[in-house]
Amino acid sequence: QNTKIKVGALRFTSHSGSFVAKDRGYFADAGLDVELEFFQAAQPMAVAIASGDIDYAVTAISGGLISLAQKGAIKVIGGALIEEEGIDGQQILASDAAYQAGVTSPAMLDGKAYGVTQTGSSFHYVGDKIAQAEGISMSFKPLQKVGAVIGAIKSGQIDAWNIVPHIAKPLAGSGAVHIIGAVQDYLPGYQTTTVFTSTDNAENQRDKTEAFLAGFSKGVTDYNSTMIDMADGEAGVDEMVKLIHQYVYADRPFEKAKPSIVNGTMRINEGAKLNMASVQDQLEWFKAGDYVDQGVTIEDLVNTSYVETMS
Amino acid sequence: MDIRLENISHSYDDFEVMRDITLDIPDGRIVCIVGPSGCGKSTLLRFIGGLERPSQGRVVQVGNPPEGCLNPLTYIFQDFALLPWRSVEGNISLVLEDHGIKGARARAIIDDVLARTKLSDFAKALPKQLSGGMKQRVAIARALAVKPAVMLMDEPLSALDSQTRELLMDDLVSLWTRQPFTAVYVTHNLAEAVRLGHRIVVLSRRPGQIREIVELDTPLGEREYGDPELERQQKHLWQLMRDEARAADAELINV
Amino acid sequence: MDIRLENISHSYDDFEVMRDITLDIPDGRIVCIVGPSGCGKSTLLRFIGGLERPSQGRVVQVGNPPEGCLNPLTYIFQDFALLPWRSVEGNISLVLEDHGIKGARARAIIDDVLARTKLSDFAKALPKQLSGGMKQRVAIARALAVKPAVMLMDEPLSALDSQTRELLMDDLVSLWTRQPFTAVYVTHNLAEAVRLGHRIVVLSRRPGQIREIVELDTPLGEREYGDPELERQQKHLWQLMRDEARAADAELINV
Amino acid sequence: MSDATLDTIPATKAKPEDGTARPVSFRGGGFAPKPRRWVGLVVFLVLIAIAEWGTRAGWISALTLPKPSDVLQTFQELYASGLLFKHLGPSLSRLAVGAALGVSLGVSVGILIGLFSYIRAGMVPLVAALFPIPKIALLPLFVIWFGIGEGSKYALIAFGTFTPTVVATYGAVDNVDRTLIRMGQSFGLSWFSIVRKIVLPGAMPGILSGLRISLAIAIILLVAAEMLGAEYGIGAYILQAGSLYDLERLFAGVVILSVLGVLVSGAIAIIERRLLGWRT
Amino acid sequence: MSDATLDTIPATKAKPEDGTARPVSFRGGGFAPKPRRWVGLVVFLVLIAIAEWGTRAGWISALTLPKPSDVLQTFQELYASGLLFKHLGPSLSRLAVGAALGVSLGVSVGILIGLFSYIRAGMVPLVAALFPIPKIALLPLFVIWFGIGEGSKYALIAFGTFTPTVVATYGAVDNVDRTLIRMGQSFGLSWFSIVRKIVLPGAMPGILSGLRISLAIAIILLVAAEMLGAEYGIGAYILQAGSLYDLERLFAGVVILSVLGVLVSGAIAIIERRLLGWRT
Ligand SMILES: Nc1ncnc2c1ncn2[C@@H]1O[C@H](COP(=O)(O)OP(=O)(O)OP(=O)(O)O)[C@@H](O)[C@H]1O
Ligand SMILES: Nc1ncnc2c1ncn2[C@@H]1O[C@H](COP(=O)(O)OP(=O)(O)OP(=O)(O)O)[C@@H](O)[C@H]1O
Ligand SMILES: [Mg+2]
Ligand SMILES: [Mg+2]
Repeated sequence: QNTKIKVGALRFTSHSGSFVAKDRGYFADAGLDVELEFFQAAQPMAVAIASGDIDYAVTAISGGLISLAQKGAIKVIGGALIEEEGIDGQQILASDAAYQAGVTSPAMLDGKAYGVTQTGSSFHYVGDKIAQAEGISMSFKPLQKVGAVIGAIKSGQIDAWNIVPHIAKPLAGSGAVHIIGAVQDYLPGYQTTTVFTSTDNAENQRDKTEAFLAGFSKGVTDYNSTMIDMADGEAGVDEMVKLIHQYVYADRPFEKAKPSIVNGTMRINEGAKLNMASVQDQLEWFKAGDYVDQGVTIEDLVNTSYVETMS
Repeated sequence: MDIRLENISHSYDDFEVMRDITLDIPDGRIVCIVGPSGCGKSTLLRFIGGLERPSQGRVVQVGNPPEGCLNPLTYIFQDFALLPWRSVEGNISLVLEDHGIKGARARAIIDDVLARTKLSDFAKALPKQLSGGMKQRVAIARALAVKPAVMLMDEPLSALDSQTRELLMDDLVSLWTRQPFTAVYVTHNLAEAVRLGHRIVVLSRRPGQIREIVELDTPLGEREYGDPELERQQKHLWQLMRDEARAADAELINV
Repeated sequence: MDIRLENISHSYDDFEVMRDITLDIPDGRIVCIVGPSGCGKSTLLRFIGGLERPSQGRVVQVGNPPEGCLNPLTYIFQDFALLPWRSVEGNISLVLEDHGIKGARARAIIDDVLARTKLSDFAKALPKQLSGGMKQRVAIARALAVKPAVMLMDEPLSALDSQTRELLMDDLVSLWTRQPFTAVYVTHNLAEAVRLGHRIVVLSRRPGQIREIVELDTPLGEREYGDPELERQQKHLWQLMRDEARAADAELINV
Repeated sequence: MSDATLDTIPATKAKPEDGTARPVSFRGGGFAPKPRRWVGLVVFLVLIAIAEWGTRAGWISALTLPKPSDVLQTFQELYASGLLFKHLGPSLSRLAVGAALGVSLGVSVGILIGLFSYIRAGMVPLVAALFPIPKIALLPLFVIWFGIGEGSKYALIAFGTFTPTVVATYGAVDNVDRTLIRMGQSFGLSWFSIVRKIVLPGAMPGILSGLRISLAIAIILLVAAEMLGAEYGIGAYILQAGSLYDLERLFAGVVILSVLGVLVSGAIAIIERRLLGWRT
Repeated sequence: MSDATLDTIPATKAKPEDGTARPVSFRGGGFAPKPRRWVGLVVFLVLIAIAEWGTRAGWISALTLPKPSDVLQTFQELYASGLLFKHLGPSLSRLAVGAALGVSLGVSVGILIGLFSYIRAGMVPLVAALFPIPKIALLPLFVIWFGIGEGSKYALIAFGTFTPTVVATYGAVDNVDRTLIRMGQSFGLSWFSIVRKIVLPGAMPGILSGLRISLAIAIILLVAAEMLGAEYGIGAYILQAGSLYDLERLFAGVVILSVLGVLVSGAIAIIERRLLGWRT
């Protein structure tokens, strides 16, 4: 009898690791009976891990996540999406108005408005890092919902934003916004998303957690090799897109969904490797901004005993 | 100014309310209309005041309203129809404002009508502070303020208890004796009719038709509480109406 | 069963409503209580029915209620107090249900009281379909259903128009003649008092005190609409009350 | 119609010659709007036509409003794919369970508040303090308190419908005609009989009209509730469309909620006609 | 108090010997809750004390509820740092402007609906369809329509208060005593005089009681409005606290909104007492 677990996911391409592992039976092979729980936003996913409603999930590091980790509720156990040179990562966008006014690279964003979902969100982190690197200052507009940010940048009410490629590319294609840079130029090796679980799972249920990571990693490997390394050619891509289409853009016809899914391709860390340097940097940034308690340590946040770390 | 009703009939959709009513309301007299519930008394009064139009027939006014008359056909309602958010004087000034009468002129009129209705001490009171009898006095004062040619009264006393009713009848009689006014007075109450009416029109049950017109010759001032001649008239009217009233009362209302 | 009121006084906080009222209500007679507005008539009736407690004095019942009496002291209210969501028979069965009377026994009682109040055809009607007079008849039927020892009536006819009032007075008289009941009948209306009362208690203006008790010996069945002797009594009562009524009417109400 | 009175000539204005007879002038009518059913439909059609025209002609930008015809097509696709019912099913059951919980609890508490002094004194300020709390602010807490399953969705909707129902119910109990209650007491009815046979039916009109508002709020809260880990559901569908700035789907979802609201309000009207036929 | 009647003995039960005199038994009272002011305060204090005890003793986990004392401390810090007013200022001005817009528009439209048949027929279904639309679902659109500045915040609050105000207002106009209007006509008052002097004051009680609901909704919508690019504001403060899962600040913010709601409702009560002193 397989152990029943629940895995949280968003209907985004970046969660393909879990989709593939479930669909191709890798979780089952690892002795897990996985049920996917879908969320509309990343933040409730962290809370749901804390409340014990789900066991594992993948999301960006946010103030809320660190807060919950400090309360002893959750732990990061591995890495997922990462910015890697040579592969399309998160794009920096400028609104058409700003672009026409001469903002053609992030360096020209001085004094401009940068869209974020919340103060102390990962967007804020990225924007602030860009500003620091360029030695400029920007104002950050909290708009809560990705949709609201899209609306704001399309109508030129904010000047810039960063977002994953599967959203960035079609937006740029429509001509309403322009890509003016890539996040990886500023934050090489940025650990965009991490795998995390409850402290109880991480500390007391080692077998289960290892089994999950094993299954998940297999899914990630499949995904990377098919979509990025093109190991199985176009046919392989088609098959993979079909698999993902069951979970993402399910209500659109396949033809419409495919470009979006392909556009969204980003590398996910093999073996859920975790870039500790990036995590450490993010934690320091949150502390510096006073978005989280000053007493949080990297040990509160991460359990490094599961996966290989890089630094 | 006289009022003449010419062959008035009326139906609401298919619901016949009154049939062929012809009636004269001579200047300076009080005409009482009595009849069982639902026979169309209030409707008839609305026709006279121009608030509604009959299906057939017409209401005409013969002659001109007297000098200074602001609103020839003026109502006094059963439920007083005072604006609860205005004081006694505010309620009276309401009907003057639209005629451009303000300030000292309005003041003079208001003081005059309040004095005539013995309300001078209550000018600043709100309706909620007044008993029913006082409220109806305010309504009468308001009607007097526009110097009406004809007063149209729809059961003006029936919301009052019977003692207050007696008091107000006395007041109406003394108002009329000092300065006769024309009035159409709708009531259920035969005692009121014989006390105040120069002419009493008895309507039949719905569809309302004129059954009888009784003329009373005793001058208003001489009619007294419990006058035997009036009692006799009242008894006669009650015999006319009794069975119709019973039948009207036992009718189911469609709602 | 007699009722005796012993030295009843009452104040609401510092507001004195009545003072030292002592009164006997003998079995089988109708006692009318008249008095100007606000003199405490309704309050007194609430004391008799046990719905409120006087500050001083007490109400006692002397002797036992008759056999089969479900609710010795039974009210009939001015505004009928029918449940609008129950039909005529539902309103009557309401007061039987709590005594465990259901099914055929209830049916028999309901049919009996409806017949006595001439309502048999209206058993299924809702209150909204009935005229005021019919509604009060239903309330009377409901009161009869519990075989009361004493009926407590608070201006039962004052919400009705005067023609319906006449009709219902006749009905009450015929009910009483067939089977005499004890009643305390509060009213403003002196005509009602002299028509229905064996004993008429006149209260003064607030604080209510007994001013006079008038005994009427004419049997109820022989009192007629417009009876000269009754008119005389009525006139006498009116003279007693007139000034007090006027003063009571002109009082400002504190709200 | 109020419109009709504008042309009325006051009776005083005209001054005919002495002795002549002239009809009394009409000055009544108005201030009583009459139903004109088709106008509502026409307004909707005109608005939609304008939107269609504007989006087609381009003077309404595609960013501002989707083409109504595209929304319709999205709706058809949603229906054809069977997803419509997959979304509608969970939403309706959440609405039903959540609203049933909130309303039944609200009615009970409202009646207790209406009847007992101490409960009133204790609960009324509490309800007043709970009312202005935005439910979306509490979302993170709801996850901890009730989990991400159906529990938290029911709880959110129940919480949102609870407060307005309480307020409407105790208002309705306060408005029950006291003479009816005195009547019940005067016939020696027991306390429970009075509550069951007089207070409850008497408060029913007020409770039902409160239900209109509560249920509208329940529909509004559906979106907030489905922020919490909902896979299917109209709210989840709208949120997802919003996060992708997919206006066609956003509008299709909003139209569904709107229709749902109109249907619920119609259903209450029917219940009112059934249950409250005794009202004049 | 309703509580008092439970011990009443029906008058029929006791059967004294023949000829004896005994007092009539009392069976009235009750069903009229009396104010007991201090109870509300006690309930609040007890609830807070329990929360404090539980969080200190540990049987309420820190994830579930913050310590009330910590919330108080957060609040003090907020006050001491001057940030309280930095947050309160923009929120209050958004509330004021948004609610003023929505309410004044709502009252105007409501009155037009109350007076004119065609406007009624056209607008009522529209309002009914707008009511159940959740404002948060429209956030992305509001960004396009009204920008991310103050405009969209005003618009969202205005939109949220508009519909309930319209419904309350035309209900109130419908309930204005028609005999008063007929009275106005019978004295030859002009249409505008009737509307201004009779319809408007007569509808005022209904409009004000609708305002209670509208303003509570405005406060609730503050959080939604401040989702749109607000740096300061109680709503923004709550949202940020929520996303950082900082329960102390979340509760501090919620308490502020709750107090705001109670204050607004108190203010309306005062206005009612002033303006509607004429009611019995
Ligand atoms: N606007 C209306 N539409 C339809 N029917 C009406 C309307 N107004 C009155 N009626 C009906 O017309 C009949 C006569 O009404 P009206 O009010 O004139 O009677 P009434 O003699 O004044 O009765 P009451 O003595 O009860 O005041 C009644 O049956 C009433 O139901
Ligand atoms: N519950 C109460 N609290 C305070 N005052 C009251 C209460 N009930 C009655 N009153 C006052 O007591 C006085 C007597 O009231 P009651 O209703 O008994 O008079 P009434 O003689 O029946 O008057 P009416 O003829 O107008 O019916 C009135 O002034 C009234 O305002
Ligand atoms: Mg009438
Ligand atoms: Mg009374």
